[in-house]
Amino acid sequence: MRTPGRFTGIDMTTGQPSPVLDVRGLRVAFDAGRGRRTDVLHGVDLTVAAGECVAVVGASGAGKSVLARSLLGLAGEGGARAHVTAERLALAGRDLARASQRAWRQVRGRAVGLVLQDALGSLDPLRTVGAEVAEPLAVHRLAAGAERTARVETALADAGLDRPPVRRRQRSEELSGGMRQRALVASAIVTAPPLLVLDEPTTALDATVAVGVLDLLARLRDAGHGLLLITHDLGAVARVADRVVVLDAGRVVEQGPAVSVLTSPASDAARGLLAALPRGPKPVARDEPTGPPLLEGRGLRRVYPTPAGPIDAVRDVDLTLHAGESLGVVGESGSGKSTLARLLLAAERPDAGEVTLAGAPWSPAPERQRRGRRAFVRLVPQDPLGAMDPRRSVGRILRDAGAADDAAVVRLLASVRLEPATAGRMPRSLSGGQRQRVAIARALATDPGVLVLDEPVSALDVQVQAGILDLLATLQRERGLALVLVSHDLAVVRRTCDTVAVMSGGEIVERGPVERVWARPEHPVTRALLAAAPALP
Amino acid sequence: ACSGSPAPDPSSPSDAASGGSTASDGTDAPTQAGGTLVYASGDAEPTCLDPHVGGNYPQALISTQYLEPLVGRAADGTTTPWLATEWTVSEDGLTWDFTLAERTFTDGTPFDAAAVKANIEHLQDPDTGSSTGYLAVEKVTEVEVVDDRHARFHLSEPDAALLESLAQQWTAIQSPTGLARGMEENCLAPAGTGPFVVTGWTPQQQVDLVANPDYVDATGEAAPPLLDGITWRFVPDAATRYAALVSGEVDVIDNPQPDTITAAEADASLGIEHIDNPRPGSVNRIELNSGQTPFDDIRVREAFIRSANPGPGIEALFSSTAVPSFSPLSSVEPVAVSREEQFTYDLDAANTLLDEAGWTERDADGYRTKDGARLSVRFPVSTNQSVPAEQALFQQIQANVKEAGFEVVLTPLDLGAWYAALGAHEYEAVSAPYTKVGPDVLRILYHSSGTEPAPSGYFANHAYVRDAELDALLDEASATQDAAQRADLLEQAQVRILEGYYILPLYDQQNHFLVRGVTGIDTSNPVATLSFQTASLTD
Amino acid sequence: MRARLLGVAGWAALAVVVLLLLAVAAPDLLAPGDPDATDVTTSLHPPGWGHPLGTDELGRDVWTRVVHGARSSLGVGLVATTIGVAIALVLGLAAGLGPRWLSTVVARIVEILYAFPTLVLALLLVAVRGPGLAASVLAVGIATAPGYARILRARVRGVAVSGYVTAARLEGAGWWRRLTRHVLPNTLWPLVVVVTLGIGQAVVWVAGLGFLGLGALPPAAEWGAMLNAGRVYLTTAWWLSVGPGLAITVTAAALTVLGRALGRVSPS
Amino acid sequence: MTTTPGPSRRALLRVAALAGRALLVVWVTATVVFLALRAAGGDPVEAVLGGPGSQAGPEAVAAARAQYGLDLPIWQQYLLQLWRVLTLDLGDSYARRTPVLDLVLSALGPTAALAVSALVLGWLLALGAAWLVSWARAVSGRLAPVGRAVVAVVRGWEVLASVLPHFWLGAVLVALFAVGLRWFPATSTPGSLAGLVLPTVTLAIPLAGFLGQLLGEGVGDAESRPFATTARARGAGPTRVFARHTLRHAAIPTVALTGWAFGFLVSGAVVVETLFGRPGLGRLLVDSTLQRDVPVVMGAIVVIALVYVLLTVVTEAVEGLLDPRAATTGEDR
Ligand SMILES: Nc1ncnc2c1ncn2[C@@H]1O[C@H](COP(=O)(O)OP(=O)(O)OP(=O)(O)O)[C@@H](O)[C@H]1O
Ligand SMILES: Nc1ncnc2c1ncn2[C@@H]1O[C@H](COP(=O)(O)OP(=O)(O)OP(=O)(O)O)[C@@H](O)[C@H]1O
Ligand SMILES: [Mg+2]
Ligand SMILES: [Mg+2]
Ligand code: NI
Repeated sequence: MRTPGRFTGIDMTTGQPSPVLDVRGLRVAFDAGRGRRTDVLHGVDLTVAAGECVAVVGASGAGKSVLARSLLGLAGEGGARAHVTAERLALAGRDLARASQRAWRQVRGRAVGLVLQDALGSLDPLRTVGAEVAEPLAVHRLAAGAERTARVETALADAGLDRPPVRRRQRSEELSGGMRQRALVASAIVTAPPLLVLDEPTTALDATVAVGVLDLLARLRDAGHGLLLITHDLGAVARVADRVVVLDAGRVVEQGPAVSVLTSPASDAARGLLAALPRGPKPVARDEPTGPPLLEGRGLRRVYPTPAGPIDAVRDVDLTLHAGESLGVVGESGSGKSTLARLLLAAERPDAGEVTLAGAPWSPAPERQRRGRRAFVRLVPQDPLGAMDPRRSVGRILRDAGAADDAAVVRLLASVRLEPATAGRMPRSLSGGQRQRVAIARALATDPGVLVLDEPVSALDVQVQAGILDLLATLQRERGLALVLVSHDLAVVRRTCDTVAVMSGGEIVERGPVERVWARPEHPVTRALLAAAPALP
Repeated sequence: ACSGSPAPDPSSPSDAASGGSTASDGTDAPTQAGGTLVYASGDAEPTCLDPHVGGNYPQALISTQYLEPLVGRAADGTTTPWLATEWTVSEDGLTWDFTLAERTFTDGTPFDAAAVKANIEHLQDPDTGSSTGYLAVEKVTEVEVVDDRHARFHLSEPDAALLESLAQQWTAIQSPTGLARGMEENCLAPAGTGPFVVTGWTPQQQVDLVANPDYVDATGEAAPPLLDGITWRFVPDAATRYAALVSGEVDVIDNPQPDTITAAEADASLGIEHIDNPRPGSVNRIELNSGQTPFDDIRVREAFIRSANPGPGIEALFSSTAVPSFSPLSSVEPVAVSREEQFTYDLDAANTLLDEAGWTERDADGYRTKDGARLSVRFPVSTNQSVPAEQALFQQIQANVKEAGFEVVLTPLDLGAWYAALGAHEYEAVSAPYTKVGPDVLRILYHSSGTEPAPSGYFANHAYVRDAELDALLDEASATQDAAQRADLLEQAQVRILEGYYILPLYDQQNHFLVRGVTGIDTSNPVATLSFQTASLTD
Repeated sequence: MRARLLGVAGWAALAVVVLLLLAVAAPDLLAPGDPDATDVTTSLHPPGWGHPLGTDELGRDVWTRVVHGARSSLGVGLVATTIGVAIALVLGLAAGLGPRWLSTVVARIVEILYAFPTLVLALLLVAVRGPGLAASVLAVGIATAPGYARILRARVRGVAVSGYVTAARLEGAGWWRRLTRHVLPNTLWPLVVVVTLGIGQAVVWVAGLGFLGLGALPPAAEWGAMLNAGRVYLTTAWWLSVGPGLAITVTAAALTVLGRALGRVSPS
Repeated sequence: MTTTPGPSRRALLRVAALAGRALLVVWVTATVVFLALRAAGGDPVEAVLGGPGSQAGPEAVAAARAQYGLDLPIWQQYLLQLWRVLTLDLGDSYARRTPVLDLVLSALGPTAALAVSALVLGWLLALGAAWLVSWARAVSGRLAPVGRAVVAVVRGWEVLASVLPHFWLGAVLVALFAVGLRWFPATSTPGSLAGLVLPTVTLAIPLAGFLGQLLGEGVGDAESRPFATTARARGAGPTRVFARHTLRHAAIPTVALTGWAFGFLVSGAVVVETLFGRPGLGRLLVDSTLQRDVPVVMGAIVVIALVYVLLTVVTEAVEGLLDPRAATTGEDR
């Protein structure tokens, strides 16, 4: 790993090592029309020293992403105009609180690297990954020609991508979500900036890959970079962070060494987060399933054509689900989990095998015959925003989904802990966590017997997540709801599911009762996944 | 097919173009000799440079530069010698003897009686597709070659208008060698005896002409043009033409807008000279279709004419450039009869006439009706043949006759559709240009035979005049050999036309030119085109 | 709440459009005279008292004509655009939602329509049907259709495979419901911006055809025809083209701005 | 693995498909023109005989009819025309008696020069405007009002430009730059570069307004996407973000609509050619339609159709270059 070059973190006036980031009294407000403003950050103080990793945690909407962008002078990106003031905003010893655009530009990408929260869209889809990663080098004229290529490939390799010379020539859409996130990290570290700001850099990753990225961050930290890591994954915090800053409603409510904050939190916000962490097995074990299976798939296979030839996304999968049962599906990214979910929903026709619902043909039946039974089987898709008509309000979406009247809408919203006012909002104005909850409410609108959930809680902070998981458990107990839960968060699966299926390369490689699998994993993939699962102190 | 010598760059001022050769013949030119004159024409581009083919005014304009007719015409209407030096007619009017001048065509072919014979036969050959020239020599049955210098025309019936017909560019004489090349080639560069020679034609853009150094004028004198050549450009937009003249890109333009004529005359610093050269033959008029309702009733025709009141409109729209006319003939025709009193504005008279004619009711829009039918006048306007000022004048007339209860429906049409509308009699009023040298035009426009359509559907008598007495007058005038008697007959004929309220004369067929930095332009051509034989560029 | 989002420009545009609608509905309120009344004694008077926009060559009041021309001029734009959008809707929806072969057929139709520029269509139509606004409007309508169709098709395709249409299917919605509730609203809204742009352009195109003698019949006070007539007097009486010229540009600009504002305000 | 067609065979297939498309377009356009001119009033024989209103005698009419096959039954005339179009012989003009191909080809050059220069200038102006906007939007701090003003001005210019009628704009430009300042000639001939300036500008300004609005919309869209934020986070300035990222995204739909713009260019060319007295396809088309010169109209329209097909190929290629995604999805357009 290259050590930081020009920004050594030496304070010009004192000659003492100074923090790479020193923020005092950072305030950010957004225009809210009619000359009014909404304050998002109310005077945040924050320092990051060289070779230190500071984690920022907090509930969804606390202002973490705004904080990250403000550190690069990009607070107002993609929304209303931002008003940023700070007593001090020093990067690598240089105060930028009142800096010009030109000064900011010199700092960005060189003194500070940023990984945006929205990893899937943060690479220009029309340009090669190599061009994107090389951009900071080009902008700051740090390297050209063969040297630039070499540095790009080194960065890609450092970020944990295989075959950098090949990846360099691909475009982002040719990479899986996890790969894209790593490419983005590569573009932030290619200039070896003294400070790295990473906003949720592991959300799209399965546990194995996430561990790889966290290890990379640890190495960077050890090489002397200052890291500011924003995440709701407390396991990740435990793994790499030296210090933790807890942000609540735009204020720093607690900060201190990672171990002490995680073990003995002082603020209510931190305590709430920790208490809500999913831990241990499912509280109420279920009786052995009886009677005929509710949903059954036999010999399922799905082939997708790709430019590089057809691939089997799902291959020879058999699966049964009884009323009241909850089945967890885990596996690496790209192993076919979402595809399997779509097959179960009869959203796509399998290329081989068939799905039956309560003994009657389901996947082979024509759509017209399925229509009446669709209320019984519901999906919470992996991409909840994409599944909502951008021109219909939350209330109308829920009505479309089967909510009988406005009262039913309010009840549904309440069940996922959303305010009644949410009914009037448009999907795009919701935060990631709110969208996921609307998607769940929508699936519950018709009192289904089978619920297939594809990564339903990935964007939720742990408190909300716990509430949702409780709701599902209750429904299961009281109404015999059958669940298929696709997730990369093993703790969530363990807490919610009775049985688990582990997928790899389109096949189910291992299945069994959750506790048995956790205790005695048989397949190497299962072992790797469990080993990578974050452990909290 | 339409290749030619590379065109000089017409965007540069003309006096800078073309080699700077000076007068080499020793004549003492008062102005700078040589140079290429740029003429910008707003008329439609000819489809053939041989005016025998088809035969329209644009062809006459350009062919004046390279073709000459057998005879010319003086301002008083008398015929003057040109390629023919003398002529005599037999007692019965059926045999004409022409003595021909000594000339050589620009392609080297000598001009002689055989050439004249070839030209008349060319005009009469159906394959030529001649229409104007064909009509002009319709009565010639044969041209007899007496000797090189003498040609004898045999006619099927007497034709008092023969000389006038032969004075037109559409019957101008071309080299028989040139004609023998076939139409396709001859159309590109007809060879004549004129002061210039066609050297190239870039379609939609320009025709290039160079001086004929061996030119001999009508008096028999060697008279090579002072100019080196002419660039004859086609610039359809009037505003652009004027702009090009003002900015010095072109030296002469035709068909200027009336307001630009006034502007140019008012501002001496522009150095623009105005040439007003009204066309001979017919006047510019609105013809009322007397062949069908409502204008089959003379009272309705008179009411329309009495209420039209075009005078103030002409004054406002054309300023001084057009003078109201009250005659069926152009003011340049010596026999023209003008009767202003018949056209005075009298709305009360018009209303009385219409009441008498039974158009007594008025509908909600204020138009008169009779038996539920509106007093409606369809007026197709040929956009190709009518300048904006004239179209505005029609709108003025439309507004004026509305007072009397006429509804006028103006429909601008392209030429094809316009003729189609006329052919189908879908009009009550129309304004159609017609250029012919001499008062014989009356016979074409108002003789009842003119209501019979040609095979193409065209008929010249748009007013649909079918008056046996008028026919007799016109026939007699055509047959008579005596000039005074002919004039008398034609005057009687004009009075009949005017008193029948068939037409509303407007003004002479407008033929204006604006000129900048050119002197010596000859305007005496019988069809009122310009000749640049004696012209030279100043400054 | 949404109105606030219109912004100053949006409000100004709205005001212009309201004024235009007033001119369409009750022109006599704004200009009580007869637009066709000639008076050669006042021909070509520059703007001044009594004639805010001057008079034309026949002494007609330009302001009165501009106001009374709103009806036919706006009508021209609206009708032409409606024709274009209607054709485009059929083509675009068929191509976007139909089977692959239909999409190919539509692609060919669009290609053929493209190969007939506005003017060619207008010329042919005028040749067949005779001159007048109808032919020009129809020509402009047909000529703009392929452009709209192309935008629509791309959009329809995107929407048809979108997650929310799939979600609606998984919720048991039939194809009609999916079409009317999701596909159409999501494809048509983005078209609003383009369409408002198109109305102004249509007015201009019909005016351009008028230049070639294929436009409105005299003495109709149609802006394009007026502008064309005024162009001749550009150097001697500039005000003849200023009135209708301003009317066309202000209308087009207002519609465009309004379209943009609506596009922003529209839930998207 | 099955064998995929080799590159040469694939290229051959593509060329064949393209030729099929071109043929289809040509066939339909030729048919429509034939039918329309048939349905239109006016006898084509008049074109032969010196324009409508000719007073040619019956023999002349008969001779002309026979010479141009106008005495044949309609369907035979149609097939004859089609055959001529297919063999690119196109026959002789009724009115001018010269081969149509010569007429059309000699008119094609000047129009192509005009259209291409207008297209280039239109694109340049649109690009300039889009760049100016993206630059002005990035201005912050004390100069922010200036930036907003620039954005408003550019947007205003685009709206205005896109609704300027050619005939009026051309006349104004002539009054200003030919009569007033005398910088450029008022008339235009194909040989002269100076003469090309005003016609080009006349055509380009409305086009620039149209393209600029499309482009601006696209750039604005792309600027709010996360990859643009990421690019700025790397220190890229507005110009770089514009040139390397947002422009390309915005250009894809704009290029796709250049075919539309082409149709408007051809129509605009007629006006401009008439206005500036410049030879060209547009003017030829108008003149010969008015004369009912069927072979020339047919020839001109077929050439326009072919040029359009060519343009489609070019725009598709450009789109492919701009958007590598199109190549992999193989979407049929
Ligand atoms: N550009 C903007 N314009 C207006 N409001 C904004 C903008 N960006 C963020 N906000 C608001 O600021 C608040 C904080 O948002 P932020 O994205 O920082 O939350 P977060 O802590 O990152 O949450 P999450 O964990 O869900 O990502 C939210 O209420 C959001 O709506
Ligand atoms: N519509 C499609 N077209 C082509 N390939 C597809 C399609 N959908 C999925 N695939 C491919 O099928 C494989 C399985 O994808 P799937 O979405 O089921 O993975 P996943 O297990 O849900 O992964 P993740 O955890 O990242 O969501 C992947 O290789 C993916 O690229
Ligand atoms: Mg965030
Ligand atoms: Mg998935
Ligand atoms: Ni509101």
